[in-house]
Amino acid sequence: MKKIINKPESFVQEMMEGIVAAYSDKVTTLNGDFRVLVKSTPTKEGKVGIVTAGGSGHLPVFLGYVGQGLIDGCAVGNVFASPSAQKMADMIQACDYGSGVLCLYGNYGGDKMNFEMATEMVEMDDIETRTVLVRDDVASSPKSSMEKRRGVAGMVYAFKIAGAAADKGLSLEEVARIAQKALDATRTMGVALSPCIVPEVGKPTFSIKEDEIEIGMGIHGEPGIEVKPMMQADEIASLILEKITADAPLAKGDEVSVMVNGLGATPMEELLIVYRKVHQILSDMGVSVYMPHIGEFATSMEMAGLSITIIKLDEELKPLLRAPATSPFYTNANK
Amino acid sequence: MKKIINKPESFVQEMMEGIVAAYSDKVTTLNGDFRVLVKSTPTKEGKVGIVTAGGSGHLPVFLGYVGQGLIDGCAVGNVFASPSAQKMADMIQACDYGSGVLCLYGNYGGDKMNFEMATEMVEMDDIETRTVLVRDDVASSPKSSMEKRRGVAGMVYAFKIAGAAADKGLSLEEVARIAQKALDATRTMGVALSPCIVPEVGKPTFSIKEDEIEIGMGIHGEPGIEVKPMMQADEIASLILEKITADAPLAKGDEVSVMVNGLGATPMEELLIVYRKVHQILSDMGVSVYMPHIGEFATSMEMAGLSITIIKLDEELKPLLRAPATSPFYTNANK
Amino acid sequence: MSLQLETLRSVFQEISAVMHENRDYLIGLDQQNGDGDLGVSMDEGYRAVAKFLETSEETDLGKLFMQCASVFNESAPSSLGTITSFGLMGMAKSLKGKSEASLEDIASAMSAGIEKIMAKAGSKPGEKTILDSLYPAIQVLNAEKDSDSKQAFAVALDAAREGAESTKMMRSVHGRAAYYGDKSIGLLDGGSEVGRLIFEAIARYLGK
Amino acid sequence: MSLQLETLRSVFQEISAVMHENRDYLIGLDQQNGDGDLGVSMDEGYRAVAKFLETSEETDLGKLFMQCASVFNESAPSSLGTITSFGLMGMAKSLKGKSEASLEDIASAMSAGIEKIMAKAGSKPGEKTILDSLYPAIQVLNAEKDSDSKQAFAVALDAAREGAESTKMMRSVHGRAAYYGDKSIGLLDGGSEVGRLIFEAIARYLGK
Ligand SMILES: Nc1ncnc2c1ncn2[C@@H]1O[C@H](COP(=O)(O)OP(=O)(O)O)[C@@H](O)[C@H]1O
Ligand SMILES: Nc1ncnc2c1ncn2[C@@H]1O[C@H](COP(=O)(O)OP(=O)(O)O)[C@@H](O)[C@H]1O
Ligand SMILES: [Mg+2]
Ligand SMILES: [Mg+2]
Ligand SMILES: [Mg+2]
Ligand SMILES: [Mg+2]
Repeated sequence: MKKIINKPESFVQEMMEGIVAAYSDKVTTLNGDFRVLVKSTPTKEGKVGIVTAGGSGHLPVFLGYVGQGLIDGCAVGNVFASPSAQKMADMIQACDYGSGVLCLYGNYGGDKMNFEMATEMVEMDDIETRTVLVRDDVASSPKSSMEKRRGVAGMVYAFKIAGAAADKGLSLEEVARIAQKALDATRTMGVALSPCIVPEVGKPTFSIKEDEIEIGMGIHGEPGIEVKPMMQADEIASLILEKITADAPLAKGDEVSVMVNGLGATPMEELLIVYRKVHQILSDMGVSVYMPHIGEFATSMEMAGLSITIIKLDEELKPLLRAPATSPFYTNANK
Repeated sequence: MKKIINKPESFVQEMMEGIVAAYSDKVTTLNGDFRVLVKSTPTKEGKVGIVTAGGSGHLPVFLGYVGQGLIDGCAVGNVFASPSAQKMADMIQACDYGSGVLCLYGNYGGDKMNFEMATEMVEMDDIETRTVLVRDDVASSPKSSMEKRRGVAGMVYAFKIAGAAADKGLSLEEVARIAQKALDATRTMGVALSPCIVPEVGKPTFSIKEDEIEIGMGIHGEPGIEVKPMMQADEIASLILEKITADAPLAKGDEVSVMVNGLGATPMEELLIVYRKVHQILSDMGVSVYMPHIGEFATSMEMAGLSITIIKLDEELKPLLRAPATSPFYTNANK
Repeated sequence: MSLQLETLRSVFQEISAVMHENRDYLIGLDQQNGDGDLGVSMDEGYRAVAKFLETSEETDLGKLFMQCASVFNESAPSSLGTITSFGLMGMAKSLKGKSEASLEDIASAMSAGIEKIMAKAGSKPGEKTILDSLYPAIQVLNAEKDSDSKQAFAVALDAAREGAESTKMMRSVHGRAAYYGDKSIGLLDGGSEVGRLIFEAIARYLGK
Repeated sequence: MSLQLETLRSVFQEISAVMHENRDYLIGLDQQNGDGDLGVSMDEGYRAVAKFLETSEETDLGKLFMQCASVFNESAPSSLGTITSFGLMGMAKSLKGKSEASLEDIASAMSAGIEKIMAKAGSKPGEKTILDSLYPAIQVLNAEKDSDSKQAFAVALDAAREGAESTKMMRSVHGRAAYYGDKSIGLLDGGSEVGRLIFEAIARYLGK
């Protein structure tokens, strides 16, 4: 294992200390609890709070989206593991500015059950919550059982759009509606070329052969749809777009945003080569692209591979995507 | 070789096509020449132009810094190879807004000779140029022969600061002076854990053993100072800071900016763990950190490893670092 | 057996010991179609609860179980860790106000616990989870509520064993294992083994 | 030999053929202490020039060499590629206005070329570069300027060979090889072999 770390068991703690050391003018721990990150910038009273939670090892997801115009808090678990319900409850309490809190997170068993427990805990304090689950990964379950799908990079669009809606002063009901609407318009699929290593485990949890590519693999190494011989960039782009548009068709005149997301070890040059083909295919369909996102937005540490996300925009979602947003790990200022 | 590409020989062309497809509202090719990238946003007449050039495979370096408040143009070579003098000359011509052009680039043989030829070419057209070379890599040559040092991630600070100086309307003389001053205050050193693969070569140009780390390796795999058994994050941070501060001492009360730069495959989590220690060491010395840069700013495709850059700030450099800057690959809006 | 703070201490110590002994075994099971953390989280969760009980002075079994649920979740917020907490919370409600519980009380508290799990985790027996060993065992326990404790838990353990074994033929529909679909058939569910181990531990305690 | 457009065509065709034959050999040399692209860039650079000359109608040797310099640089802007362009530019200046060149003209043009390289690349013989084969060969050529061309270039080739061989004992101070410091001692410099191959090619042309 070749990781630039100290002790594996202090991986999350030291990462959090690094964040606080670097960005304390923007984000901070909740009352010194290194497992809950909140904004350190002021928040307008009455704004709907938006929170998320999840395991570590996916930066910028999840905590990287705590920022202005984005989400307000994130509870931080161990690598690939949910944080506890108590941390979530503390976070929800801290991110209630008087108009309730939207819990916006990926559809994973542990996170779901803990959030369920947490929302029950805060109900006692009369904090209103709504839950919207991210389930954008088309490879994780067929359309007939969409509710089982996992949440992957598409959650970034949901954070961005819901964050803008909350910033506009909309109600919890409305922010939840818009988050759900954005997610209903979002589809993602990924491919993986190499595994990643959970620091405490010290060796890859799965393996991919040198000449193979895993189609539809999850960001924790969940099995995908199929293993194929290594493909060229254009083939990968075409294959993913085919799956996505089969699931959520696009038509001439549609406008979308596209995210080409590196899983960790894949060079930016390669993401651009894939984007080139995605753009070509969409152009040929008469679909235009608004504010493409190319880079690393949701990773699995040193995993090689990428995912493509398509979100179909309309007149409500588009200005929300464009509205200013900035966190230490994300901004749309240059997009 | 597991790269997400099409034909190796079209790597650079397709990467450039991806950039143009995604970001044509911000950057564009010069008269359709895919080897010269310039801003597509308007430039104030009379602003000093700033240009660079270099081989591909280091995104966001070099072309990623073509943007507002940054540099105006970049000539693009093949992977790890200089572009031709003619491309550079075309670029210099396009980026002369009436007050001359600063050629700001890394100290590599091929780039230097081509820029020399190019500046001679444009002299014929009465374009005034100045040259400032980036030589920030302390590992590449001892202090006694500093002029031989290579340019690495520190060039990003030079682009940023010189870009802000040019934006302020300063003269070519002044912009060159400030770029040089910023570089005189900048030191970088890196470590590599794994090699990278030039697409046309198809296999790693060098190798690093599974339990070893190469200290001071260059971004093209140039040999470093020594090969050591794999170290912990804190040791790496301490070692690099020792070398840097031995070369350019820091004293209590100094203010610096720090860049912890991933070379390609190293996860953000690990960069933060290293930043944590760098911050601690500097704090212990009584040195404060302004606007840290943690992420990927100068890479070598899929190489694993990182570099640390320290730039000592003063009252002239600090506001120039803070002045707004944005390109498709860089912004200080969230820093 | 009559359950009070002290009994609870010893029982959780026993469960904790059993989970620790089976740490690697559970990791191995979870690695077949999950992420391999099962042994770690069960070991840590039960250890934390056992340690908490060592010093706790709370005698209200309801409050005590509620605290155990929190402690478990704090130290092991994995899927099965959280499910375990749900179970403890369900038991807590059922035992509220009692400082002593009979076998009948225990059996119906366990039923309440499993109901809580089913409600919160959206699962039921037959879906290749911990429920497949817990559910039949708790059914038996309720049927045997008038027997001697040792005898009742012995029969319950048999049911738990059988139930765990039966997961081999099942297809996973919950958690990470569900992504393996038909490939999960033939594999023993790690969570169902955790359920069996709980009853193994209680039996071991009663046999002492 | 009297040099004009047509001769130049044939000579560059010959050099291009020789570089192509030695492509892998040069890659191998550059891989020892560089990035391995030497064979690629020389092959491509000379091929481009040869191809350009095939159709060019320019008879002014000065303009012709200047164009060759651009063509070479466009197709091979590596270190040695650019150095080669500098050499061609130096020769261009010396041959300006001539549509025909004598051996003496060629020898002094080559001297001008090498001067240009030294000025622009900041290097001199003895530093383990292409200069170590070119410089002595061109010296000899100037000394033999009154001999028959074939004879003059044959002696020059001997000097180039000897010069290239002598780089083995030298320590690199320029380019990527310099980072290898003392480790470069003992290795043959790839660029100096390119210098020798140029003279091998001219000799082969004259021998035809
Ligand atoms: N919805 C559910 N209801 C009941 N048991 C479940 C459920 N989901 C998972 N389990 C049980 O949890 C076990 C896996 O637990 P764990 O390893 O903690 O999951 P993860 O690592 O995915 O968070 C499974 O073997 C199964 O018995
Ligand atoms: N400053 C210099 N002057 C003369 N020759 C040089 C100089 N630098 C490098 N060379 C020659 O160039 C050769 C390397 O060329 P090349 O492979 O193109 O370099 P790179 O790949 O580093 O751009 C060396 O073998 C040496 O002979
Ligand atoms: Mg887990
Ligand atoms: Mg080269
Ligand atoms: Mg598990
Ligand atoms: Mg070379």
